[in-house]
Amino acid sequence: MATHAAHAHAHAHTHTVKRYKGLMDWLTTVDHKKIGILYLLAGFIFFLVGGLEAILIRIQLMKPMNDFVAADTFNELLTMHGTTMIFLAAMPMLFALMNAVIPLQIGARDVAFPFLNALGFWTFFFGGLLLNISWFTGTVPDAGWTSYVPLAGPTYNGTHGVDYYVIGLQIAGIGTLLGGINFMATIINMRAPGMSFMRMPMFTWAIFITSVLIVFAFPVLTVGLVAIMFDRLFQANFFEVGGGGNGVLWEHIFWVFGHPEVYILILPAFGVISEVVATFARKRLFGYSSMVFAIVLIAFLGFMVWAHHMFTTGLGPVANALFSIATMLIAVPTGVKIFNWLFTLWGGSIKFTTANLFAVGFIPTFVLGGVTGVMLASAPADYQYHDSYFVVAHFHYVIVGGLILGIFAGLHYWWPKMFGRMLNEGLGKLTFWTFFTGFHLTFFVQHFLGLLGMPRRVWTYLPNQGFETMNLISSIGAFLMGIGTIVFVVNVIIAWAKPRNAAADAWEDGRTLEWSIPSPPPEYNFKQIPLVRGLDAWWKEKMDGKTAMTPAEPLGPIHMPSPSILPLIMSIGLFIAGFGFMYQNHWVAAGGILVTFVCMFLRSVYDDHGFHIDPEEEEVQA
Amino acid sequence: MASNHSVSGEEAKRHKLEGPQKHIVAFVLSLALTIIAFAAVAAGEINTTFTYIILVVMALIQVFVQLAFWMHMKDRGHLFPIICILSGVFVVFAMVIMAVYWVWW
Amino acid sequence: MSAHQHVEGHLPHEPEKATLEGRNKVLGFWIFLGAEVVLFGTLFSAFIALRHQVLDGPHPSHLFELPMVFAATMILLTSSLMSVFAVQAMHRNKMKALIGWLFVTIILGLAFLGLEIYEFNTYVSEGHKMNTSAFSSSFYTLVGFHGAHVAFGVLWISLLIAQLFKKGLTVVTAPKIYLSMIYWHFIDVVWVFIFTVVYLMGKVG
Amino acid sequence: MKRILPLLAGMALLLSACGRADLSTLDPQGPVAQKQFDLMKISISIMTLVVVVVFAICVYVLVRFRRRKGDKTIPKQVEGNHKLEIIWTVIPLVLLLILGVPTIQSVFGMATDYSKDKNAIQVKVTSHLYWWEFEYPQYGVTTAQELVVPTGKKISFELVSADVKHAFWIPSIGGKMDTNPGSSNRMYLEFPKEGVYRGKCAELCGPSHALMDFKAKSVSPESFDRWIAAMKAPASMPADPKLAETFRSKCLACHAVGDQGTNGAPNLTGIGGRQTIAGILYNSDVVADPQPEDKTTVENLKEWITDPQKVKPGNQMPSAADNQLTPEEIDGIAKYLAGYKLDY
Repeated sequence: MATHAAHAHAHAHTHTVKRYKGLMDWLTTVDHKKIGILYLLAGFIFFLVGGLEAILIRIQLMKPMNDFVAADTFNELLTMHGTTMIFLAAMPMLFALMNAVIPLQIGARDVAFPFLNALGFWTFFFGGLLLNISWFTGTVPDAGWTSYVPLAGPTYNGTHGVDYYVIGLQIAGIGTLLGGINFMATIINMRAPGMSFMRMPMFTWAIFITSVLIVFAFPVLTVGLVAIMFDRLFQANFFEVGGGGNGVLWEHIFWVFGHPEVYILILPAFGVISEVVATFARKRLFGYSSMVFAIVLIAFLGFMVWAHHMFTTGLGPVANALFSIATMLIAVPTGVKIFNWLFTLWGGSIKFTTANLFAVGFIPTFVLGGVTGVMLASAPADYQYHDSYFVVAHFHYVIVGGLILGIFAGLHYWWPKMFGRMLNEGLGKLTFWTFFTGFHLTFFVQHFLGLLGMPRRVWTYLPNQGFETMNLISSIGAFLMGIGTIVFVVNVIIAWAKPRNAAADAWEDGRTLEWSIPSPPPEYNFKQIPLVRGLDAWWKEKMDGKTAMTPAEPLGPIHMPSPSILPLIMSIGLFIAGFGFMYQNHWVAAGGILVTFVCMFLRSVYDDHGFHIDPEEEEVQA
Repeated sequence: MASNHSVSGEEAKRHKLEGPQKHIVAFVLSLALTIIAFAAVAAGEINTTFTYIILVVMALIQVFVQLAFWMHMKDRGHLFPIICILSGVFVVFAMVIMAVYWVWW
Repeated sequence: MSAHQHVEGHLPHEPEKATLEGRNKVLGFWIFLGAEVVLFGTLFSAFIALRHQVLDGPHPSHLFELPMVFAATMILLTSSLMSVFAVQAMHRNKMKALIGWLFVTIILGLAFLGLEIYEFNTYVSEGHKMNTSAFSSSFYTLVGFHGAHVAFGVLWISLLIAQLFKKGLTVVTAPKIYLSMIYWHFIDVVWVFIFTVVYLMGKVG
Repeated sequence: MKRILPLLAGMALLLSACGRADLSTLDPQGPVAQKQFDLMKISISIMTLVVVVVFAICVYVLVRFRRRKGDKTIPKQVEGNHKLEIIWTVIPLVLLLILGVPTIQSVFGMATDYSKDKNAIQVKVTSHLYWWEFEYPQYGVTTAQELVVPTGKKISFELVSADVKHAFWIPSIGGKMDTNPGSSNRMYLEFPKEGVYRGKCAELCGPSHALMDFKAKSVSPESFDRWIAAMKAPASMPADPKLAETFRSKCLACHAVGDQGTNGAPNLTGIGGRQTIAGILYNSDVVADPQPEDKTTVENLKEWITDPQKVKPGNQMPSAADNQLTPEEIDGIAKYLAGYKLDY
């Protein structure tokens, strides 16, 4: 067979690849833009499910000794709320933004491994589905999203609840790991000519480091879940005290994964904010290189601070002191980022679009979450904060006030690029103000609930402890957040009915490459791969009076990967195998695994020749 | 564009010429290191801590030899592979320290 | 079957890195190996933390037999050398030699697996089962994960040999061969730590 | 964020208003909690400073640099400013140093081991699914749900769990420590003032995690000695021999009073004098500040004995029906237990 280039020209018009339409198109797509939309849709549905669970939790806690839900149901709700929000809502919505934006920002036609990209989505989706099916089988995970043993172990948790957690996350985790590998390889190998590492947009940098964290943190979770699964299904003794196991080992494993995980969640938000703030201030990001350095440092430190989740476990003063100091150090690079954002705004020409409102709302909110983080880092004081509502307030400030505000900012900002339609600004601002106000109402008071002695994860509380008023305020705030989310959904539905008329540079002040191509971009993204001449490549061309990027290659047919149904079937195989393992039906388990392996076999044996698109021809046809 | 793939003519030639000798040396070295480790245990006379040190040092040298020669990590254009493996090792290092000291405290 | 029969035109010097797809695969695979380092590292950490929790099961110093472990080590080490020769044959565009070395590699891989299965069988009969103690659980999980990697490698390389017969050595098959060989070395590297930490240190006590 | 500043001020006011002295971490009742509160105050002050500076810059920037309608000017594209960047790297480092030094001091201070100290009172805390066992190895005494300690002495705790992981927390006296199954943790606390303090479980442990409260009662050293003596005295059994036999066969199979029974379930010696039944049902005839909804000890005992699952879902105590207790027997046992008070 000839080399690739020759092959491409020889067969430019001869290859006929079956191209699907409608539903089959979505099930077989390997296009990063469509996969991004799938991630967004699935992630948002899970976000609504997790949000509903949160509302039920807040209704139960609205007044003392409430009996709106039973005690064991409450534990199921809090477990599923945490697990759903982190693994099935927040991360997929981040993956949605990554998929929608990264290849465009680096001037690439797709990700490095389009097939794996689709596989990653489907494994996540079926993992999440498996986890949520537990609501219908009646045995729901109920040991918290941290699943501390022995509470989650076979001795004290005999039903299949935690099995759903273990196997669901294991399957979803495969998808996340694949995504991490994919985006690392994409960003290293697929950048357009001229885009050196130090010319990458900040969002790309953030995603690059996020992917690194995923690659090195998720295998730890994989092993932890395998161990707890073996304990539960095969009577192994990793964490069974009676068999010589040790529950503290699970805590270590979980948090060695878990702490980088929270940076996996927040770093992309940092990236989004950097893009949005710079765009709407019409200014270059202040202190770009220190921003890059800060992100790298945060990631590095992120692996050395896990035991600050375990100050009260009894690790001894040496460990507690070391982890206290290491944790406090993270405040320094984070502070650098905050000030850099403020000074990006300084001297700018700030336009308050919805996206920018979310971004500037993020800054003070995240500062509040950050300072409580430093407070928690002080181990002796943490003996008081730990596992109290103070911690609940802290991590919701960084995850909702940080990440979710960041995701909303990113969605409003890139919506025209993803869908070709603008979201309504009026409704967007209504979303912001209700969500933002509701958020602070819900979580600000929780700091004080914790300090007044209310432990977290409590199903109810006795009267006369000074908890009543603040819990009521908190619940009212939660409803307001719910209303904000509904307004967003309404906004999306209204936008859907409107024509696709968003401009290429939808906000007019776009700085990065994605704004140099139509909204939404054609299947091949760039007719010609652009030549990058500096940071903020598109802005630079605009300032030089150009209306298009300088191409780095001649026009020609574009090679595209073929769509494939295999990722979907492979994930279904794993999904079936998951149930087989859980209910100890070895035939079902083996059958599911076999389906997956047959798909891998087919993928290896049949080479994907792809097909070619001629952009000129397409334009003529249109 | 990451340019860790540019293969100059000369380098290609060098690759062509690269014979099995180097790899056989690496193999013999690995063999020797393995035998030393097994012998140290089989002898059983030396004290435990010292044996542990010998074992760990032999393993580390052998892994270095194999990564460098057999997995080509000494070759040009392997910057990212080195970063990947070292980052993994960094995480593992933290966890092994945890396993050795903190779990049973 | 002659080697150049399967090579049309000029196969580049490092065919595995000749196309962007190939380079992506090589890079992506190294990233994957980075993740594998952490995966095995976590298994090792769990084993190190739990290895003294023997309870009523047989003690590692009685359980492990050095000759058997030594044989397994030699087999895997030699197979790693064979896979180096395979890559060299590939770089020289010698199909026949390439297939030959690959074949030897998987034969040795199968021998290793056979030895491991025999070993596990012996242990189980001596009362060292998955559910005996924390030591036994973490032992079987760690060594079993490695064994599963060997088994996967054997299947993978067999499949690649079949593809070589069918498609020849091309810029599509070359990256696969290269990656499977890197993978095979990686398995050997992991084994170095297993025989050191699990078997030899277990024997010392 | 404009609403946050007044909110902060309002909250500070609110704090002094609500929160119980026997529960709040903000109103420390002992030196350990005091030290932790001091650290909180240092960190809150530093962090308030940071928050005020950031908010001030933020508000200024957002107001001053708004885009006017139709403004098409392009602002100066600033790359960065090394001086500023160094300032906001160094100042946080200094602030962290100010917080870090006392942190390390307290970490080691609070880890002081008093387990060998002859003057310290040793208490072994064992957490069970939804109840707390307190053993005094120096005296050979075991009690449950209500920890009794003398004022003015170091109390050295050994913490362990009998089943899943729990956490031992008396907020107004000092921070928490986990009780792990299989290995024990150590901590110490001090109770300078006499009083009753609320304790809680702070680690998710199952359905009734929320209800796993206990009380810590500090009394004068003399009173403590009398309590020990009373605990060691022979059990006072129900006067009615038939009831005594029922009590012995049904209740003492798991519980203990004085020298009778076993400690598989909470020790009932002197239960009539305790603040609560099951840790959460406050006894209006015992507590210092009875609330309108609180019931008497007898009523609480009856409620608990009749249907424990209704009070604390998931606990191990069999219901009256399972125990085949007649209403008369429930009544008799409740009255007997309510009257079982120790004089100390």
